[in-house]
Amino acid sequence: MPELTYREAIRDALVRAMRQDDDVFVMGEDIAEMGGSMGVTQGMLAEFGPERVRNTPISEMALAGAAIGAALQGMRPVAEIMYEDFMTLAAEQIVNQAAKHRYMSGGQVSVPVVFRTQGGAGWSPGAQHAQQLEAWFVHIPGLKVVFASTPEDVRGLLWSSIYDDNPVVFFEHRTLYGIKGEVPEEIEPIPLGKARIHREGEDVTVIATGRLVHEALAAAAEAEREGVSVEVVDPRTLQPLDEEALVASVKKTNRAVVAHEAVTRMGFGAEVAAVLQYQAFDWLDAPIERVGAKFAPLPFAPVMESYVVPHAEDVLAAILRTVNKKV
Amino acid sequence: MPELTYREAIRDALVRAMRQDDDVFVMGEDIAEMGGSMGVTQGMLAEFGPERVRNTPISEMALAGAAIGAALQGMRPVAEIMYEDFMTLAAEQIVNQAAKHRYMSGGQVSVPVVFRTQGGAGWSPGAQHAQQLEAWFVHIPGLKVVFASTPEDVRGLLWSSIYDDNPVVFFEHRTLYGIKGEVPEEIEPIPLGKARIHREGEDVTVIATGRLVHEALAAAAEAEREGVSVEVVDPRTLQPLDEEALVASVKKTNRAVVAHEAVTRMGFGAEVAAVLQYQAFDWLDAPIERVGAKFAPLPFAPVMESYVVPHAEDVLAAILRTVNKKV
Amino acid sequence: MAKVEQKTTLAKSDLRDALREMLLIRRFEEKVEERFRAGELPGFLHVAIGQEACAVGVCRALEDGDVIASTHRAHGHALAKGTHPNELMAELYGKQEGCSHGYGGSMHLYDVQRGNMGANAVVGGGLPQVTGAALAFKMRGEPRVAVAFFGDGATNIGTFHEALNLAQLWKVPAVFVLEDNKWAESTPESQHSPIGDLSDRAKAFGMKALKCDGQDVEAVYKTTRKALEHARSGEGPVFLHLDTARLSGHYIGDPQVYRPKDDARRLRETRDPITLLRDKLGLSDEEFQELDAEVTAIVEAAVEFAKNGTDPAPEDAMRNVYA
Amino acid sequence: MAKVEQKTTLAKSDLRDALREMLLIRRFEEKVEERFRAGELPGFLHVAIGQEACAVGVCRALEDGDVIASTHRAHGHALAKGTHPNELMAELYGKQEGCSHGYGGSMHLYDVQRGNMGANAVVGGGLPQVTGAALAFKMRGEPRVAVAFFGDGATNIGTFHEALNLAQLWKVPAVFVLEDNKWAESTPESQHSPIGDLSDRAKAFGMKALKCDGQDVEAVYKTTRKALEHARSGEGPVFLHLDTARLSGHYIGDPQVYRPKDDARRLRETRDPITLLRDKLGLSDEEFQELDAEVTAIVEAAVEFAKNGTDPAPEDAMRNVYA
Ligand SMILES: Cc1ncc(C[n+]2csc(CCOP(=O)(O)OP(=O)(O)O)c2C)c(N)n1
Ligand SMILES: Cc1ncc(C[n+]2csc(CCOP(=O)(O)OP(=O)(O)O)c2C)c(N)n1
Ligand SMILES: [Mg+2]
Ligand SMILES: [Mg+2]
Repeated sequence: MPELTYREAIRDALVRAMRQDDDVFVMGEDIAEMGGSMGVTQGMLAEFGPERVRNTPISEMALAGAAIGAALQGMRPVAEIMYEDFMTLAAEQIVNQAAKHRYMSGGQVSVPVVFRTQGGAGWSPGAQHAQQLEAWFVHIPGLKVVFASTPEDVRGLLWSSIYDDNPVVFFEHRTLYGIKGEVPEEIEPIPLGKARIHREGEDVTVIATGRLVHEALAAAAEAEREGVSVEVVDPRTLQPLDEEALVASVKKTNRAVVAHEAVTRMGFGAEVAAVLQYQAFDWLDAPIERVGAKFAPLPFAPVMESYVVPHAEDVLAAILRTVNKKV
Repeated sequence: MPELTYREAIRDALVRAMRQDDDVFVMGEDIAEMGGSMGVTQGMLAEFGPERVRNTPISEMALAGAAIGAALQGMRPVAEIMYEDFMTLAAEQIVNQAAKHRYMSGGQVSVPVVFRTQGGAGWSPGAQHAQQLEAWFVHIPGLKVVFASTPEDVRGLLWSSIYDDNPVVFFEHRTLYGIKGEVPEEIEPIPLGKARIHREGEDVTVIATGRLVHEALAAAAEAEREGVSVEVVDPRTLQPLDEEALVASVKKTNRAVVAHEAVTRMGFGAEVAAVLQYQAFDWLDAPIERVGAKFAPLPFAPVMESYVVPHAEDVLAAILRTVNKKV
Repeated sequence: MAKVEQKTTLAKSDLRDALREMLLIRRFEEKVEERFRAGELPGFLHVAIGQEACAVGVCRALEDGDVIASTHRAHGHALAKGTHPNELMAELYGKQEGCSHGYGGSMHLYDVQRGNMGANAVVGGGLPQVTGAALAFKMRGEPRVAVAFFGDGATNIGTFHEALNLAQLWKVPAVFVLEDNKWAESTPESQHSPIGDLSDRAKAFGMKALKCDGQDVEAVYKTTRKALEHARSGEGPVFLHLDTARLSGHYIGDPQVYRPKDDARRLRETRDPITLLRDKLGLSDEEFQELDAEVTAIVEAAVEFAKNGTDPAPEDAMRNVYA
Repeated sequence: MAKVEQKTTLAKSDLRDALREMLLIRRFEEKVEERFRAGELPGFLHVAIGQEACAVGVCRALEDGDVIASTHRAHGHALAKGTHPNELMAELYGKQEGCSHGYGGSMHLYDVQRGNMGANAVVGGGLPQVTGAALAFKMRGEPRVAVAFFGDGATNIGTFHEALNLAQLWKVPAVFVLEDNKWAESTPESQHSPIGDLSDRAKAFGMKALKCDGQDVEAVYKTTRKALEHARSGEGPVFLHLDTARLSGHYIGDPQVYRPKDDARRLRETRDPITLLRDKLGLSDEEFQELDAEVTAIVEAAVEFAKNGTDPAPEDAMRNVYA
């Protein structure tokens, strides 16, 4: 099996879809000659030309809207919003337009568009370049929301997102672009709405997304040394959410930790906790722990930034709290 | 004690603040001659003139940003965003700018601005004129978030919001403008971050916001006839959240229902449920029930709209589920 | 494109058809006002009384395959683009037979089959989508044009600027139709735009701008033809500025306290596009009454149709959320 | 206002001061590049090499009480507005002594005492706030002006259009300074704006536009004085278009694969504002070296100061979230 980075895996999905299907094209700021601010679309201009690797001005709202308009006419655009923070600028089009056209038309139209975006701290870009806003979009009926954590997942999920007839908000994490992983020779689409069990365990379930999947796996390994067996589950799709898989895991382990990099308050973990306490009430032996960013904007100075966002040790501490262990 | 409508109570706070303080002014679309699309600012142009009752073009982003800029220079603007749906257009300024300036400057500046907005279904405006998006702003450190449900509260909370040195997102509900209530002769500021117990009870706590406070009170009255004693608590301020009051109530009743009009998934109730299950884990005798809008955009046809948003009967059903009663 | 060449003027019979269509819109809107006041119509409604020549002039100029995106003031556009009055009225009554099957309502009229991409309740919301639709046409080499309607108030929102900039940059076949009725809700143009002539907005993008009297359906038609030709031939989008008048309130029920008492009255006397066209055609009272009776019957039938329509089931609300 | 009248030209000594300041910015930025490459500086940095005359020319023209809002390319503006190089460098090192006390970083430089309302990492983000600051000045009758810096790429974002429209509509004392370096990251102007001259953007709002060579600090100064006078006298805002050049990559580390190899080289030879001013002043090599040594020492001292600064405690992250 070939090994790809997360970045290459995304590109692979884009390139293969564009090769097989004229309706697929990419657009965004600095995605052409420069290959995107994260280098995801590098080399694509040469293969597909400027019509299909479409550089846009700094116009998040209009580029999102143009993608929607093209999708309404049967194209399958993949629009890149350079940073999640700038999703605030495209929010009107994504939330009021893309999410609702099908519904408001009584089913006459569909909007097969993907909004790729990325964020994440750990490199001190400051408060306006690393927010994690996936929770916003989970709140909006009509959108699907994906957040992949591995090369294999990101490729298979992006593929499914491109060919889904609904608008998909597709989150990538800045610090994951370089990680490597094996992927199948041929693309295997991963259905939206299916969680992935990364590691089986008996004592605690950690439900993690994005970068925190890797932190959770590190924490799980450490916990094992403490004699605690941890199951790590990545929902991968935040909407539709694979409640069944999450609940099943927690019914097995009786303890849960939810972990993401976004701010804990009103973060995705709140929804997961609300679902779990409801559906697995009688199975829970401890309060559901939430691990996320502390309640502050992202500070610049690395010591402060690192303090605000969660790490493996925070996940570990939460795991141990649920089993009532002190280290 | 004088009786005011919710609408008049808002106006009263605005007018009194503007009389006592030149730095306070209001701005927004159609707020001058027309008195606002909900009539809140009616009559204010005549008293204060067009400089301080400042009509703006349809420019949500710039009007929010101009309010922030004026606040940075020591004014206390109250900006009206006509519908919550259009908060999506001002989101960049509110979320990346207003919420973060103080922090990013290391405490050099403050941003004493209020963003008043309103939404709410029940009158068939369709999918783009009635969304409830308060959860978005609860997720953003640096913002305070208020959602008042009575004339007395809305006046006292707006007053505190105007004089708070932080940006406050102030939610009003479209269907509450006409409700009447007694208010003190003089304005009594209500501190941000204090919940209000609307009704004491022993068996179940209903934590409700906005319109659902009234639905909850109706449901509580009905439940009482079924022999179930219900406590109804309105957090009023969603950020900072009066966790202490909510937890204390649930520790007393051992059962909780969270109710709002916003979509249940990833709604404010998720956060409340996550907090309660954590802090009152050993006290809870039943899963925390969430009552909110079903997972769909708001449809136009009244029968469908009414189906999507929650009513007293939905709150009642949730109450009865928590005590395991069938009706 | 031969068809295009032919249709640069309107024969007298065409003008009569246009009048009929405009009158249909007028009577439809009046009926909607009446039924709203009678408490029969839910929601939030804006009528296009006074702006009929814009909708009809533009839409008659379109070719099969061309698409429009409309605004909160959507009824006229929908009718002019071919949605049957029955389906439109049924939508306003929230019925399954409605053009959006009861999911949309007055501000969300769709009729994809007839080229209506959808009305939009967010000011400016449809404009970038028109840019995108036109981009799709261009990428696929289809000789189609996408047309956006919007008002003077919409020229203040960032969406407008971004959408037009993108359209011009990419030279997509789009026409941006400004229905300049001098009001944005209660806000007169002088309070929302610092320029005397909104055509100047196009200068920021170097976009070709055309302007005409929006109360003269023939002028609107001809100018639209020019705009479409330009757009269709690959020369890029056009900003089409129509000078029009809002003869009613902003929304149904608007007391218009903000508006000088005689403004609407004066406009009704001098700028009613229906009176203007009727006079131009030299229609006798009889001829006009005949036309009027004809369209009035259609509107009455639409109300009947709508009232007899099927209410959606409550649970239908959960359909169409996803494809 | 007497002071205003006096300062319409620059004496030779002023020009020498301007050169010193520009050179300070240049050496500061070069040092920042060096320290970043050495792995000492966290974050995401953009230097203003080539645009020094814009920052210095504009800021020298300001009066006490005037304020600026800056962009992601913020170091030059901060220095020109009076932030001490020590405080700026300390910020880039994430120290408490930094001008934002370590909370902001390169793209979030504040110095409220010296009239810097803050740099902004969101393109266009600061513009409406400048409109609002100017509004506050106007409402309070203060003779102050608010100045926004932004780049050519920023003229494509809706925020820009809304902010300028509002400013003109309300005739607030604001100056909008376009630093037109012909690039938005990797995107050349021809790929982001469909017009040849970005001054045309101002026409959409009927805003007074002034344009000058942004590499000629005297021209920038004089034109800014004109703009300020206009704004301060109540005649409304001004769009100030500075023709400038980006002599480095977009960000530090940018390989500039998208840029013709000789573009930056040619610009460095012909459009370096420091060379141009040095030649204009007829400075000998010795004189220049002296100046250079002086500012280089300041920059070195700033690095020392910054390195010896205090790291915030991790828990300090929880301060300043609320007032
Ligand atoms: C983004 C946004 N802001 C505000 C509104 C509320 N609103 C609806 S119509 C309208 C005025 C629109 O004026 P114009 O574009 O001139 O169209 P007209 O009503 O005159 O046809 C306003 C402010 C809205 N629908 N969308
Ligand atoms: C809203 C937004 N979109 C995209 C970016 C990413 N970005 C940062 S700088 C930049 C280019 C800005 O170009 P210009 O305004 O010309 O300023 P310059 O970099 O040339 O000084 C872009 C696209 C951003 N910071 N904000
Ligand atoms: Mg109008
Ligand atoms: Mg530039």
